[in-house]
Amino acid sequence: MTLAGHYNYWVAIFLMMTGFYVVISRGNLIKKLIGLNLFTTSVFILYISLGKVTGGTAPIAAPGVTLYSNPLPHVLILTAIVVGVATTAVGLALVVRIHESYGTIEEDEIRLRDESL
Amino acid sequence: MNSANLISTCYGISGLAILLVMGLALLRAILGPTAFDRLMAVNLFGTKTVLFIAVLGFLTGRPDFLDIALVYALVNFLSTIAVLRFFEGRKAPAWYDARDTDTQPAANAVKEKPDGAAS
Amino acid sequence: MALLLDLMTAVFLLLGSLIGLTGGIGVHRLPDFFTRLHACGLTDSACAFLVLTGLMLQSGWSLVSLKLIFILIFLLVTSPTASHALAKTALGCGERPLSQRGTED
Amino acid sequence: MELLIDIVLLTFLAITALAISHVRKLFCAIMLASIFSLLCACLFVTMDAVDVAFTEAAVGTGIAGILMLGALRLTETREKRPPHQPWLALLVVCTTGAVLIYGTADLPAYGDPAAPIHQHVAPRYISQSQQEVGPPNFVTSVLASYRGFDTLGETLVIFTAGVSVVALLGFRSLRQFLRNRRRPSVMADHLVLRIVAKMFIPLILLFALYVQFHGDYGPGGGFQAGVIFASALILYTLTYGLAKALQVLPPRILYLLAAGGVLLYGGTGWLCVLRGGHFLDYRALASDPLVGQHLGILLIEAGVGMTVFAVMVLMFFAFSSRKEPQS
Repeated sequence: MTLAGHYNYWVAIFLMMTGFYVVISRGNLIKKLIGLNLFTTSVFILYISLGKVTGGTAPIAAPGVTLYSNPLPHVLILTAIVVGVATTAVGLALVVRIHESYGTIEEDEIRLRDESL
Repeated sequence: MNSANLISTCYGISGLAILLVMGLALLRAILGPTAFDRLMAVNLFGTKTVLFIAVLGFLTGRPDFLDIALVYALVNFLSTIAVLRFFEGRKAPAWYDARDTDTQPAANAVKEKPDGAAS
Repeated sequence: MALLLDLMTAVFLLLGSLIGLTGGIGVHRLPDFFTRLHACGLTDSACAFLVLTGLMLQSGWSLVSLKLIFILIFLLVTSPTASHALAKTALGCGERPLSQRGTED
Repeated sequence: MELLIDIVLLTFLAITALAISHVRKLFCAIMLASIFSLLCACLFVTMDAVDVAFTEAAVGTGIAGILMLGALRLTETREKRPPHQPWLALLVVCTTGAVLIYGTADLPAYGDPAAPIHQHVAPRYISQSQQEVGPPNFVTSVLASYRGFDTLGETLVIFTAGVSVVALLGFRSLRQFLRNRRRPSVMADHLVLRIVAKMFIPLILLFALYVQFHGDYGPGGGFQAGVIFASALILYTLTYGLAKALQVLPPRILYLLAAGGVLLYGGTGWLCVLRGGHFLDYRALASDPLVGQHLGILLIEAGVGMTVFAVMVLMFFAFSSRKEPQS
């Protein structure tokens, strides 16, 4: 286990945990969504790091190149990025509706409003 | 020093220099203080990303992926316009916090107050 | 001839990096938004022009050069436009340059 | 050299993430998130994932940030101080992180060619796909052909997300919108911006077509092209106003495009079945299997492009046609 060999994974996990922390400790719904995005992106970084081969190049066939990085994680993550943004948009739409009916996007204020009804 | 070596050293140096500029822009985006400073930093960061990806392509010997840099140039412009569009017609609105009142001299904070009160 | 091209590339790339760094330091050190925008806006185009031209000299007449030219044209047009729009919107939103602070109202 | 760049980029990412969790102004957080995404794309390029970087560029930086700002416009802009101390959350996060880091000890070193992930299907994709499927871009062959069924699912998810956003936010019809319009045309005084936008929109559309059809040979494909098409339209909307954009592309056409893309994808699958193959087995589409594969990939990429374009534009329209709250 060396620094250069595992630095990518450690930073990916650090980013993941930062996103996780934002999601569980912040009350603001938009901030939570940003944290969730952070988490997703760190998962992408972890996957792509696993697919890298030292000395390899991008997985597009070129004359004279024999060593390519692994294309499979790229495919999975490519679609995941677009799907991630689509689901974030659904989340944002929900937040907008919550703001319209509650007048706030802070979690505890929403709960207070619910209990007082 | 032969010339191929010279060229790849130059790619390396300019790549690192661009990274350094990106770091400075990142610092500006974190420090602010106004929303426009952050937007400008993001814009600077975006153009430097374009250059970085172009240089990186040459550094790794496969320069045929410049499409990505082209998309960046486009998206960077688009997002700058989008943010500006949200500022449009709002005179120091409360919602975007043009200034951190605690990091700015008091004179500015006083000037901001009437607008904030009006909205 | 090839050596000359390589030397020119080196000069262009290093000069571009130097100008880019100047802009970066300017953005970091200057006192208010408009001066910082000036640093960033001025160096941005020059840096992009020099670096991309340097790369173009290396790639010769090819699709890569064509793409580099497109990127260059795009950056040379959009970057000043973005700076202009940024400054204009900032003025419209009540941000004032350092020299004019306190003279209004 | 590459290792150095890698480490610097990762360190920047960590700093940005810390700053995002720390700032309380949501606008600032969104700006930092867009820097985060730019950094990620640089990192993806250094790790050879050019297609992923392309998608992250078009989607993560452009569309995601714009949608976030759209939501911010309709809600609040400042986060309140959280009511309780963050110690418990911090403890949970640190414990989970420690466990995960302990887990990485068993992972193969970064870039190790002997790692298990490189032993199983990847060698086949790399060595056989050009004979079996055709395109030099392995990512495209895997995405559209080997794992075509998976991609159909992803396209459906995007379609569903588009439907949900429209269902949640609704849509004021064009006539209503024109009647309610009080403010003068947006950005009317930004003459320079309008002219530059006018100059570049056709070029962006052309570039989107290039990305759509060049996906077999380089980075690109339906997902990315759809988003670039959408960004051309978003640029138009931002500079000329929503009313004009709705006249150019009414929601009804967008609904058709979104559904039509999924239909084209699924229809290609069924066409293969009708011609005697398996679902999404493009070899059945033509007498020469390679020609069939090429045709199939072309069709489904077109379907993906249509759906992604329509859904992204619909989402943007839905957010920007919503009335701002009066506070």
